[in-house]
Amino acid sequence: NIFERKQEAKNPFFRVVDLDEETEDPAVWGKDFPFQYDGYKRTSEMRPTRFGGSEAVSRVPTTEDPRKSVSRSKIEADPRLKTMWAGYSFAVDFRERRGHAYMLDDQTYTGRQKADPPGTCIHCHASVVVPYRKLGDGDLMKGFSKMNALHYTEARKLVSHPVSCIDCHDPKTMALRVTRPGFLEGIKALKASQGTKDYDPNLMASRQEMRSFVCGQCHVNYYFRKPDKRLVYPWTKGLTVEDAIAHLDKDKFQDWVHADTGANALKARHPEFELWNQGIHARAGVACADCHMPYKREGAMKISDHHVRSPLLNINRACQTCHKSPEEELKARVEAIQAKNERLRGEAMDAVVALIGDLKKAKDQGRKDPAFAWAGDLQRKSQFMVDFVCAENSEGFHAPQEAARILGRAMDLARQGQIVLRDAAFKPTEPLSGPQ
Amino acid sequence: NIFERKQEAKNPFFRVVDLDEETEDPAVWGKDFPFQYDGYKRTSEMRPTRFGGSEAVSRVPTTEDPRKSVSRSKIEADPRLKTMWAGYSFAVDFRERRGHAYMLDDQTYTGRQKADPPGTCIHCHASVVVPYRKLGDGDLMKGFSKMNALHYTEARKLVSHPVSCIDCHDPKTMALRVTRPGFLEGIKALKASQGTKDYDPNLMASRQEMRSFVCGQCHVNYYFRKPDKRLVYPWTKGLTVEDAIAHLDKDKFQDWVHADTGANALKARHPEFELWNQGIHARAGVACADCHMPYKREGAMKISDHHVRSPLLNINRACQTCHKSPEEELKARVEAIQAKNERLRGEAMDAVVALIGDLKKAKDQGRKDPAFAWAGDLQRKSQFMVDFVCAENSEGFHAPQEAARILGRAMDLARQGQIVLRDAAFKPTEPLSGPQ
Amino acid sequence: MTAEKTVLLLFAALAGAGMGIGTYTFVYAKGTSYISNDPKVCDNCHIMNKEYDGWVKSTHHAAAVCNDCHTPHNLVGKYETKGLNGFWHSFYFTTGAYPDNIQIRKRNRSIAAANCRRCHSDIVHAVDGRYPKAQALDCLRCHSEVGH
Ligand code: HEC
Ligand code: HEC
Ligand code: HEC
Ligand code: HEC
Ligand code: HEC
Ligand code: HEC
Ligand code: HEC
Ligand code: HEC
Ligand code: HEC
Ligand code: HEC
Ligand code: HEC
Ligand code: HEC
Ligand code: HEC
Ligand code: HEC
Ligand SMILES: [Ca+2]
Ligand SMILES: [Ca+2]
Repeated sequence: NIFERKQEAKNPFFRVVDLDEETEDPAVWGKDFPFQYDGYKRTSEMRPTRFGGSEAVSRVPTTEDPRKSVSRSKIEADPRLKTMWAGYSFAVDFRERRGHAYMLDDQTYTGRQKADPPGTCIHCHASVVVPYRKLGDGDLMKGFSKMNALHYTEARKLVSHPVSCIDCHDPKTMALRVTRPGFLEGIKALKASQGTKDYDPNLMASRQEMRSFVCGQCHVNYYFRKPDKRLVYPWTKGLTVEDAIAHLDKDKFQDWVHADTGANALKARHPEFELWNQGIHARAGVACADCHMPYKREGAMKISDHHVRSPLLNINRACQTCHKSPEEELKARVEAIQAKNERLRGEAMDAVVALIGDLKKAKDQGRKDPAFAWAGDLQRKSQFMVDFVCAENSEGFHAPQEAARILGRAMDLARQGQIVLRDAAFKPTEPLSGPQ
Repeated sequence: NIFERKQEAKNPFFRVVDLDEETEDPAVWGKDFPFQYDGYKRTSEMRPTRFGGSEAVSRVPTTEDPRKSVSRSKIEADPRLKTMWAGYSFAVDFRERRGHAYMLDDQTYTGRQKADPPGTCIHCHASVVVPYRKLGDGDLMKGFSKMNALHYTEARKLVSHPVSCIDCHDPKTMALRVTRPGFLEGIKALKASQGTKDYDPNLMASRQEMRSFVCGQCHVNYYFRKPDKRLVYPWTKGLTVEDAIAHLDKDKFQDWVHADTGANALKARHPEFELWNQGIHARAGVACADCHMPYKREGAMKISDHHVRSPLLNINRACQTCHKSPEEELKARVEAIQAKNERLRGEAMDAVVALIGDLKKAKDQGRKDPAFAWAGDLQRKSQFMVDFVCAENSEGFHAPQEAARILGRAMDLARQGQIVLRDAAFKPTEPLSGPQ
Repeated sequence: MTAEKTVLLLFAALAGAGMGIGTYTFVYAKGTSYISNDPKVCDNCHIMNKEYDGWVKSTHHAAAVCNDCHTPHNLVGKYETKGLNGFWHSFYFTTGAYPDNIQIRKRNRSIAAANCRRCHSDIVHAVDGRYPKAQALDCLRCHSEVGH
């Protein structure tokens, strides 16, 4: 192929070291690709936007937690979250996300460590390609299964870096690749449900798809399947919030039993990939990397900005190639969408919190009747829906209509829970389908 | 202004008749502007799209109603609407809108004529500039007031054409103008609430604004203020659905008393202008005329397509000036938004219908307590919200996020009404604020 | 496509008779110089005004003329494309059978995309990358408006 040969001939990067499947340390890759490495390191910078970015909160390092800064606490900013998560580790510590440079430390020192999480967690917070292979005697999938079986503290010793070059790139060709078992299995199940058998993104995805799939390795909603604590992306029915609930109901899964109400509760986690998928940008073929890793000029070449961050800190490159409006206007458009989402999100959370209050009272009164159970199931569902939008990190931007739709449905179901609690003859529009 | 002078210099239209403020008949204008007149006449064509356009249903003309075709009935397609409007003329006859050519006939022969509507109705269904002036001895505003005081059947005799050239154009310069008292007063009140005094669009609006204002003359939500039946656009607080409710609450207005529940109900009407205003296109300065009257090549000239219709019947001209995607893809994008909206709208309507069912039972039981009143007020509000989106004619496209937000709020309030009916101790999040 | 083929046959016949409308327009639109590189040639058709005006104000005004982007850069391809496009443009122009918002065809789009690399390969070869299926970056996804 002429194109490929030409490309090879004029590879602009002067390879000074040989990279292979053993090269874990990004600094070594950085010798061959200094500009990408520079950007990568800058993910440690913290700058807030109105709803995103990140703001450093200084703290005094201790031996238990040596971090000099953390990001803002979300549960202190909105105590309704503590009500929603009563009895679960998220009610103890939950903060705003920040740059990739922090992912390993933030996981190691989160207050949620008190819950003794499994080694499975590491999947998305460290460079795991080399460690998984080592642990699995050369077999990545085997290593994954083995690490899942460890306690976090043990697994932690096997990894050394936040997500790194080798996790997204083939060291020989630098082509993008997906290395995460969770994503490989999840997308396979999704495609199977759509009629495509044995889907393998590394062989079958277009390059443009890969520019989102590498992020979808981690920025997705997940659960730890029981009893093996395997990391699963609940995509067998599709990617919408209803599809996730249907999957989890079928698997009779709950993350925890709600402390106030006894409901079999679910936790939604950062479904950026799923929500983006419902939006107009995904439909128009715009990938995560287009906005979060836009091209950047460095000397005589263009490279992908590996300083992954809020696009609102980089509007010119991230948005203006496609949208010719002024920066201020583009920012204002995003913020208008986000402000609407924030307000509705608050109203939806009020509905869920009201249902939880009612259920708590009923539980204290010793109720165990079918109506009570149904109301608990509606808590499970409506709370998961609100959480789906809260946990998603774009404050609605990735798919404004869909986020509003989800919040609307959440209010509908939470209020129906309140009705059925008061009137056993009332038939909610959603069947009781979660585990009992 | 250089631009204008250039335009004048090369005015491509050869004027064969002199137009003035007395020239009511569009056919006469058509002698000077044959292409625009041709388009104007073609608004009698009927072609459906998936959610819009219009489909002809043939009928046998009678002396009472000589129409050969009507458009599809909306209340037969979705009988929940009859429940929502029980006791109001809309439950008798309500159809899909169709082209401008039909506006006068469809109003003259609608089943809603049984309610003996006032002459006020004519404001948006006929060419009124000449008739208003005639009736007001040269004063348009006075003529408007006088016609409002007549019965429809009398007023009808004073008009002869659907909306016509003189309603939107200055006959000398052909510049756009706003002639509708309802809009002039409405926009003035709106601007006053935002700090601009004595706003007059004909003096102060930009040309691009006028390209939407001429449509906003009629494609808006309105009510007939009591006791004078003056046509008012409830914009004193702003253009959102909550703003409209706040205005109507303050005016202690109701359209009718709901037959099943006794609630002081409100009817929302075609708020295209208001919903568009909340969307990304309005924010980006895209006017109604850009999509519904796009430029069109006629020989060596470019003219505005006066065949006002669904842009989905005209995608190349209406959308592809700005969006380079293929026609089929653009259509699919719109339909994806609309399908989501349709589904959520159904769910919201179910919530309102459920509340109506509960209220009816309570009323039949003779309830008159404060909780019953509050639930009725929540019917008033939630029903108006759902109606706001149902009555809007783009099936959510003009502002997808806002439409979904409104429907979500509607479900929240309707379900709260059901709760308070069952539990007088429950405090809904919205105060009882409508008339009692 | 089939309509185009029918028309093509028709025109082949007319051209044979030496009096096609295409030829007429070709001359009328000063088409003898269609083969030149002067953008004014394209602008002979008012239909091309929008692009011409855009090009005059564009970053590429001093860098590339229409043909730099819209014809392939090997001699045969160039005149083949010009011939084809010239014929069709004349045909559509004369019959008026073209959309108000002209859409670039697939073939012409990939010609334009290839031309970006002709001038900018140095700056983009870092991001072009090497993929199993040689999936080249689509420049026009982000830069469709550079020419006009
Ligand atoms: C069209 C551009 C665009 C695309 C495509 C896109 N995003 Fe975003 N993303 C944004 C914007 C804008 C924000 C809001 C940033 C803010 O509020 O500061 C955001 C926010 C985020 C955040 C939170 C960032 C922060 O500063 O806290 C994450 C994480 C994220 N996106 C991940 C993704 C992933 C993963 C994908 C693909 C599945 C994706 N995005 C696709 C534009 C985009
Ligand atoms: C191996 C897992 C993993 C992969 C792969 C990954 N991320 Fe992340 N990302 C994270 C984690 C974990 C965090 C939160 C780190 C923290 O808060 O300490 C994060 C944070 C972010 C943030 C927030 C930055 C801020 O300032 O708030 C953005 C934006 C983001 N990621 C986008 C992306 C994009 C785009 C991609 C793909 C090009 C991607 N991520 C790939 C795990 C991953
Ligand atoms: C499927 C991928 C994935 C898995 C598995 C995962 N995380 Fe994360 N984690 C992320 C991403 C992506 C972010 C950044 C987005 C966000 O914060 O919402 C994040 C953020 C965090 C943060 C910073 C924000 C916060 O929540 O305070 C902590 C701490 C964290 N994870 C801990 C954990 C722990 C503990 C586990 C295991 C129980 C775990 N993670 C498992 C992907 C994952
Ligand atoms: C979270 C995923 C991720 C990580 C981690 C990552 N990259 Fe990339 N990288 C990308 C994406 C996405 C592209 C764009 C690839 C494309 O479009 O084909 C890219 C492209 C590149 C390219 C091709 C040229 C360019 O800039 O587009 C090089 C070289 C590169 N990365 C080097 C590195 C190095 C060195 C590291 C570690 C310091 C690294 N990458 C870490 C996602 C990542
Ligand atoms: C590679 C192209 C591309 C990039 C990069 C891109 N967009 Fe878009 N954007 C689109 C397309 C395509 C649409 C759909 C409308 C259209 O066809 O023009 C769209 C739609 C939008 C909309 C309206 C949709 C809605 O959800 O209301 C907003 C707002 C928007 N983009 C903002 C942004 C911002 C902010 C960024 C940068 C963070 C960005 N876009 C980056 C191509 C892009
Ligand atoms: C960006 C383009 C755009 C703008 C701007 C716009 N519309 Fe629309 N409008 C649409 C589309 C698309 C539909 C859906 C048509 C369909 O479903 O067939 C629609 C539907 C309608 C309908 C129903 C048409 C039918 O076929 O039944 C009316 C009436 C309408 N719009 C009026 C307005 C008014 C008044 C404004 C300005 C206040 C406006 N529109 C602004 C694109 C637009
Ligand atoms: C004088 C009042 C008035 C004005 C001004 C007006 N309309 Fe209408 N419009 C109507 C009425 C009434 C109907 C419904 C007619 C019927 O169903 O018989 C209608 C119908 C429509 C339809 C539906 C066509 C179909 O096929 O379903 C569209 C689209 C529309 N108008 C757009 C516009 C636009 C755009 C403007 C401004 C350029 C505008 N209208 C100005 C009163 C008006
Ligand atoms: C403020 C402007 C306005 C006023 C006042 C108004 N209309 Fe309309 N009417 C419209 C517009 C715009 C449409 C097209 C949009 C639609 O049908 O939703 C319409 C559509 C209609 C239709 C066709 C669709 C249907 O509803 O069956 C009828 C019939 C009608 N109006 C009757 C009336 C009657 C009777 C009155 C007075 C009681 C009235 N109109 C007052 C603007 C108005
Ligand atoms: C519902 C409003 C409306 C009606 C009724 C209407 N027009 Fe227009 N007309 C417009 C709009 C909007 C424009 C665009 C004006 C602009 O951009 O300045 C326009 C533009 C024109 C122009 C300027 C050239 C062009 O095509 O842009 C002429 C001439 C014209 N109309 C003639 C007529 C004639 C003749 C009639 C009656 C047969 C008529 N109009 C009825 C709204 C209307
Ligand atoms: C005069 C310019 C213009 C016209 C005409 C126009 N649009 Fe847009 N459209 C925009 C702009 C600007 C945005 C916002 C995103 C951006 O900046 O590109 C947008 C956004 C969109 C979006 C994404 C926003 C959303 O609500 O999800 C869709 C879909 C869309 N347009 C469809 C259409 C269709 C269909 C038509 C024709 C009926 C149309 N547009 C006509 C300029 C236009
Ligand atoms: C004889 C009049 C005329 C001349 C001279 C002319 N064009 Fe065109 N051009 C047209 C017409 C008519 C169309 C629309 C054809 C269609 O797409 O239906 C068109 C379409 C195009 C298209 C998009 C359609 C496609 O086939 O991809 C391109 C690109 C283009 N012209 C470039 C040029 C260039 C470059 C020149 C000068 C070398 C030029 N044109 C000279 C009349 C002309
Ligand atoms: C720098 C490169 C470049 C130059 C110079 C250039 N064009 Fe283009 N042209 C393009 C690209 C790229 C497209 C496709 C745009 C798209 O996909 O939306 C295009 C599309 C077109 C089209 C199709 C309609 C459209 O706007 O998409 C026409 C017609 C056209 N060009 C004519 C011309 C004419 C005439 C000139 C000289 C005055 C010219 N071009 C100069 C790159 C160029
Ligand atoms: C004949 C050579 C030539 C061709 C063909 C060409 N360019 Fe360029 N381009 C240039 C030169 C020279 C400049 C520098 C112009 C300047 O900065 O004044 C430039 C500047 C640019 C820029 C930076 C300025 C801007 O507008 O943002 C971009 C991006 C670009 N070109 C993209 C493209 C794309 C995409 C294509 C193909 C559709 C293309 N070029 C075709 C020569 C060319
Ligand atoms: C995903 C979006 C995207 C794609 C695809 C893309 N570019 Fe770019 N391009 C950009 C961005 C963003 C910049 C601005 C970089 C900066 O300002 O640092 C840019 C800058 C450029 C520049 C100007 C650099 C300068 O500052 O002078 C050229 C030339 C260019 N691109 C050519 C191309 C060519 C050729 C292709 C196809 C091989 C291409 N681009 C594909 C987004 C893109
Ligand atoms: Ca952040
Ligand atoms: Ca219609």
